[in-house]
Amino acid sequence: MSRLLKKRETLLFVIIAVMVAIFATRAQDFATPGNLAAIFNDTSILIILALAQMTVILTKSIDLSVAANLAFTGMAIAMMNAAYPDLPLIVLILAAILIGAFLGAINGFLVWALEIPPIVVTLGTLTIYRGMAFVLSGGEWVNAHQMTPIFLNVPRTVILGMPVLSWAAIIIVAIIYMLLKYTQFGRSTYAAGGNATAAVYAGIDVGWTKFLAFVLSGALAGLASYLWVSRYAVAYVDIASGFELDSVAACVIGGISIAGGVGSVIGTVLGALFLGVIKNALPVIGISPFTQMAISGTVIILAVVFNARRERNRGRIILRDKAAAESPAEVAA
Amino acid sequence: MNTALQQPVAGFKTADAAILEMRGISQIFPGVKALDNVSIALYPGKVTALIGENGAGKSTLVKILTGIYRPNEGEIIVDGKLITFANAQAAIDVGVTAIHQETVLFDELTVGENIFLGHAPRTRFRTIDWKLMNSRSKELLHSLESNIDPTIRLKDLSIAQRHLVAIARALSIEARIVIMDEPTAALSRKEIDDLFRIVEGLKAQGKAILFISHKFDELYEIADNFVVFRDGRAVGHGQLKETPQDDIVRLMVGRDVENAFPKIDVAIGGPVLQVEKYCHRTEFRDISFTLRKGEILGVYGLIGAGRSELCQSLFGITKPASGKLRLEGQELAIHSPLDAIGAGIVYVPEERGRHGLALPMPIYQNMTLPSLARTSRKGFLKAANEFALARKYAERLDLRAAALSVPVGTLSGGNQQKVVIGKWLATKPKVIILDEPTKGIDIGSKAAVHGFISELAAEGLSIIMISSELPEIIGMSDRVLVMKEGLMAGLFERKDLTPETLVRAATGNA
Amino acid sequence: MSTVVSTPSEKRVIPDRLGTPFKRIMSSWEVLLFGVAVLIFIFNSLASPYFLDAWNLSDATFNFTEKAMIAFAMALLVIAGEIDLSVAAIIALASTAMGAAAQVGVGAPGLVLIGIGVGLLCGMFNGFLVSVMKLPSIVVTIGTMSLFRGISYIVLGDQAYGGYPEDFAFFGQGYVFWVFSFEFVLFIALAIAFAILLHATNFGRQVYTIGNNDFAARFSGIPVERVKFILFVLTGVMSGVAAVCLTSRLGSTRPSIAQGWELEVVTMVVLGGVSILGGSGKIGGVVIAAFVMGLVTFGLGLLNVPGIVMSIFIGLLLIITIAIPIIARRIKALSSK
Amino acid sequence: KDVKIGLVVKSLGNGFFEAANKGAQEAAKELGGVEVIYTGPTSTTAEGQIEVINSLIAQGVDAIAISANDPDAVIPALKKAKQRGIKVISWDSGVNKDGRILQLNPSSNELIGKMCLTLAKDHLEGGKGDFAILSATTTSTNQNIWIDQMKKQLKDFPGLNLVTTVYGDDLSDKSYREAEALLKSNPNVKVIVAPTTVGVLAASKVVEDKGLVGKVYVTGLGLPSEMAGAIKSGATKEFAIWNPIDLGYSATQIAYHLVKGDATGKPGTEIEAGRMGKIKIGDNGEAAMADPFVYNASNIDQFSKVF
Ligand SMILES: Nc1ncnc2c1ncn2[C@@H]1O[C@H](COP(=O)(O)OP(=O)(O)OP(=O)(O)O)[C@@H](O)[C@H]1O
Ligand SMILES: Nc1ncnc2c1ncn2[C@@H]1O[C@H](COP(=O)(O)OP(=O)(O)OP(=O)(O)O)[C@@H](O)[C@H]1O
Ligand SMILES: [Mg+2]
Ligand SMILES: [Mg+2]
Repeated sequence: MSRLLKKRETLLFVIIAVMVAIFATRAQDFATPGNLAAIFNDTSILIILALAQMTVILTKSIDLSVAANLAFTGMAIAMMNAAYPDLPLIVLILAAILIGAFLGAINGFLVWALEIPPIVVTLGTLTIYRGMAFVLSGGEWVNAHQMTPIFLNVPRTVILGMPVLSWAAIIIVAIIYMLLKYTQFGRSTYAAGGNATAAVYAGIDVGWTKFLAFVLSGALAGLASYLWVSRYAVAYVDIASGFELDSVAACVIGGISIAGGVGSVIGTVLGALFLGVIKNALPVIGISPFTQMAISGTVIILAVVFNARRERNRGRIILRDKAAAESPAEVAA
Repeated sequence: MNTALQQPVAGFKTADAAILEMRGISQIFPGVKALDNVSIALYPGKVTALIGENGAGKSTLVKILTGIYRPNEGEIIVDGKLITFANAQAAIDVGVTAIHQETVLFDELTVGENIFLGHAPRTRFRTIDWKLMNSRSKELLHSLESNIDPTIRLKDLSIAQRHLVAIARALSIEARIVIMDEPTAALSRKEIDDLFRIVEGLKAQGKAILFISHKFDELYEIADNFVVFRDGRAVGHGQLKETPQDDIVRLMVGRDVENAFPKIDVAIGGPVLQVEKYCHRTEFRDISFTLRKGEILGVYGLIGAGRSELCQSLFGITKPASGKLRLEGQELAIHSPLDAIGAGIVYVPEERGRHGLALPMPIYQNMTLPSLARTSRKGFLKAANEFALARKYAERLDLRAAALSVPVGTLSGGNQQKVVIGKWLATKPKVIILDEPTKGIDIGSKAAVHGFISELAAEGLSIIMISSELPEIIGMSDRVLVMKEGLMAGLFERKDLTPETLVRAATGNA
Repeated sequence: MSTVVSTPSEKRVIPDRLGTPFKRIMSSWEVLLFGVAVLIFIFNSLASPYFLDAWNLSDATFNFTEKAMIAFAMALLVIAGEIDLSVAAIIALASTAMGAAAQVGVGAPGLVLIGIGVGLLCGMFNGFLVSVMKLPSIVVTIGTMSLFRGISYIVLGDQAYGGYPEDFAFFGQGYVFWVFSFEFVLFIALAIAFAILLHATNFGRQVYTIGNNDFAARFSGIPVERVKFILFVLTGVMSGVAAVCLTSRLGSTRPSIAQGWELEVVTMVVLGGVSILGGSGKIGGVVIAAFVMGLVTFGLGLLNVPGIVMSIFIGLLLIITIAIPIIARRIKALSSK
Repeated sequence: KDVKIGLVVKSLGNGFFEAANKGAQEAAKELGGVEVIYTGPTSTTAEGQIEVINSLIAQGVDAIAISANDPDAVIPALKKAKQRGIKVISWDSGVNKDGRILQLNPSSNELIGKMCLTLAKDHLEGGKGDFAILSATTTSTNQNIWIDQMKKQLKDFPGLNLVTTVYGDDLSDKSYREAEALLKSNPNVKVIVAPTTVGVLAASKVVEDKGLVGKVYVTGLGLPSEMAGAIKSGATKEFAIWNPIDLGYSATQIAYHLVKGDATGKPGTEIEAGRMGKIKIGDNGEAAMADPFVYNASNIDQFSKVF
């Protein structure tokens, strides 16, 4: 129990709960289940992108191209939908995932095979992918009336009281949780990012793990692109601009270490929800739109400060009694 | 002697065929030939001791056997079949497992995962079975007489506990060949006994074991065969019990040990550095000693005993919680390395690559780093002065390098160490702290470093020398401070220095 | 004793350097990049008849001078192993402060001081968070990026500041002599100043050492935290200087000013051969990279290529120029085997 | 070609400006010997537009017709163009006086403000009730002027009550969220007026998603092609826009005649503009084209194919 309380995730959850409670005093129905579900639904895409980003960050990389990937892939499938309205939706969704994964694989390949630092690679592909979205569309928009009703309606169809969009996020959260916790690849991401040398000693191919993480990130960005385009019923070059930094921010708030190897799915989801709650709450409680940016900046800084406080290097603990005193779990064991 | 080893199996009187043979292995690093055409064989149910000085190439061989390095030449034969290890997993698949010298583990993962990462038990759905993993980890640790909880994170463990985890990890792999690279270095006698019981068990199961240690008593206790490495070459092998220790030592160092340490007797002067009741929150406690002019104070202990931490706090890297420091009678507060350097205390770190040098930068820039204030004018660099200073110490230390502007990283370990020492001598210090000054450097450089240390002492410099090597400690020191688990375990005069007393003090039991 | 310690007779002389200076220079990144720049220049002059014109080229320099000023300081920061993504936001905040001051009648010199002063304060704030609080700079500056620009939004909202004094226009629109604008001359002067700072002073040496090995630097008595703090302050100050030039050039301030510049500045630094992992890079490279990026955008602009397509070129240029030496090294290693 | 005209837009990849370009090319063909260079920055920034202006100056265009991202910031660059003998006009989103010869408003700002209020009134039962504005970025010139006009003319619409103004930054997700929050915190709001396409689209999506069709209406300014979906869903009954094709056409015509010297563009004068007839320049150097046109279910299909 005391261990549960000490966990960052629990604390973040409490903070979010307190925030919701405070907002509820300013806007009566803010804390109603319906509204909270709406906030979750609204944050779904960010959650998916943040999980994509998290997987990459765990391997000690960063993917600044997620949003550009989303823009390109979204444009591509929206155009497919407009041009061939008869294509079944599932084909489009698969196409989105595949195109996204392919773009992710390009990033991954450059990181893996050429060992170019991930930040440089994705800084480059960030502009390239968005530029390609422009080239692909010639700058034209794909508008709602050009998209098929099924393409538009699926994400907001309500199943068991929740829209498909929310379900998509929940399923992705579950899949990524299982993937990271119960598969060899998942554990390899932690190992490769946490201590690359030790990972090599344990027989883990660090470069390959990074490659896979980028492919996964791309695939999730591809899936998110469908959700995005259908939700907002429009595709244009600038969609989701700036989301790469939001996804990083969600990870950072959720306690994912930018140095790799540390972090949890729950943390990331909470980090994304934290941003989601703030973004949704500020307009509702009537905070001037002009102060929102400063507030989110402050929140990010505070989150980083807070996370760092908890993670201070504790040294090697040579003195026996200190070692014992500082790891109560072993005493209990 | 070398040619005799071209047929590796010959020397061993054993009926069994080797499980694993390595033939004509060479491994070249930039600047060093770590292994030069070595051959070695491992037999079922036998413990083979791999013996050699620091830097002889033992760990390099281990890394080749575990698929971490791919040798430049040579072949590995398992069960009569030629094998190439493409990566570490390939070696595990063939049945090779190892306790590596450095604990290469994951701070942020749990103990259980550290033990099973890469070969975790799976459920029916091929997913990782955490429950089974933790319970098997618990059993493994239990067999080592440890009750570490497998669900806590590695970063919460002490050094010795981490070594136990590393051992458990090696044992968790169903292997036929078990390699142990200095597994006992951080363990107390009781823990060593537990380990040896396990080794006996492995022997009984017919596994082949390669055991590396610098402690002869342990080797004679556990090993059947031996191979001796010197300077990257296999220089002898045979049955350990039938070979006297002196012969092995002669093989190891290629000379008689007696005069290996050119200690110059100097008149020891008055106190220079007085340390009183130095304490750190988690690393060490109540350390007191006095260092005198011209004295070499050896600091001995098991790996992880807190020696480096003590010295780093004297140098201002970490903050002590309490205690007093006096330099030449003046009380001194050191908050940063800059303070220490200013006061005349310098520290040659143990991990040259990580703490001592900026490897991609040129030799001369590394050398002048702490002395820039002297070589520059008004904050502007003066290349000519830098080269002059670097040349002075390069020549004094007999540095071998193509030019002063080549990156330090291209030098051999010994020459790198000379650059670090030169860099600190250039600051004209009063006290120099040497942390494992000959770790991992070749024998020629090693003697040069020893000679140099003696000369420095003779010039009136006060020296603190951390070393894990008994011969070095005994051969070089005027007095020896022994540490055990962060505490002071004794301070011995030169006349009382014997391997037995030091080891007894360091491990806390005989 | 069988091992020889050292025999004085075989004392050899170690030369200072290897090879001729010419060979060393020819094999550097800067020469490769310079080649690229020359190629682009030739391509541009062939592709557009308007390119080779003194005034046009002079106008083209405005495309990069302000970003390059920040890039110089950012280069030092990146060499030391840190990064500052808040530079564009600092411009917004500094510009807003200048705008507010101009409204109450502060003159041009005062405005310059305010712009640079705000940059200094922002840099100190970043520096404090990174070197005193020991936080990772990449996330810290993502946070301050929103914070600084956010403050601009709070102050300005949907308004704009105009009404800068006449003589303030000189910094962004004035010419020093013939076609050479004040900005361009300042850019050259800063390039020289930063080259000296990085390559010829103790401070520069410390920056390299920290980037190559933070631990070794600390163990050598370099005040790592202080150096990093100074670098953040320097980057803030340069952002302030850029804010002065940009504000003067635009003659007005909106909170969205210089949006997205941080990535362009980082791109310029990386393209200039500064390793994003720290420890290596030269100011000369950054200067050439500034010209390359300026020439590419201006040249493509003359061909009326849409800006977003230009950014594809810049992205490709970035990845390819980083990849080429790596691939070359691979091929060399393969063929030597 | 003897006349080169640079048509600078706020950003490329925007349907409105693509349509304007259609009109400009039409004018160029009609006039003959005219080359229209359609260009603009990647994102709606003044700095980006200045780079584009510089490259047009370098190409020696004869005229620049700009829809500005910032009414002040582009002025120094445009002044430089003027010095090099280039005729500068602004259209759509204007540049302040010193930077251009004249400004061609798509319609008069008063009219647009009035139109928005009328649309709001028409959607409200009995023409009375609460409405809110969802704008683009806080710095968009046009939108800010129109919002100002709406506020000024509110007194002419008794019973209309402007509850709040929010900003969606012309980003779909932000506009969506702002609209959602707006409806949540102001349940009395029955109409959202969004004088920008991204805004109308996002708001009508919210109305649709929340099942508020028929209870809350969205209206404002948008392109028929982009708005067709919203009309179909019933979230919007009608909206207005002027014809961007005509706007691009007129801007090109005006620029051409200024270059040819057969018009001065001085306040009070008139300029020939092909099929649009004569355009009169007002005292403040601004000209207005025509009233915004209202689109609804009856004509949307016809126009959504055009622009
Ligand atoms: N990765 C490397 N790069 C360059 N040189 C290396 C590398 N690894 C080892 N060496 C060098 O190879 C030689 C052999 O090192 P090795 O670690 O195998 O010695 P060892 O016998 O295990 O010594 P010890 O008893 O200290 O563990 C040393 O000179 C060392 O400096
Ligand atoms: N977990 C850790 N955190 C920080 N530094 C570490 C850690 N583990 C090892 N080190 C550093 O690595 C170096 C080598 O550590 P090692 O375990 O070999 O102990 P040692 O230094 O030989 O033992 P002693 O502390 O007795 O000198 C030391 O300088 C130590 O400070
Ligand atoms: Mg070893
Ligand atoms: Mg040590």
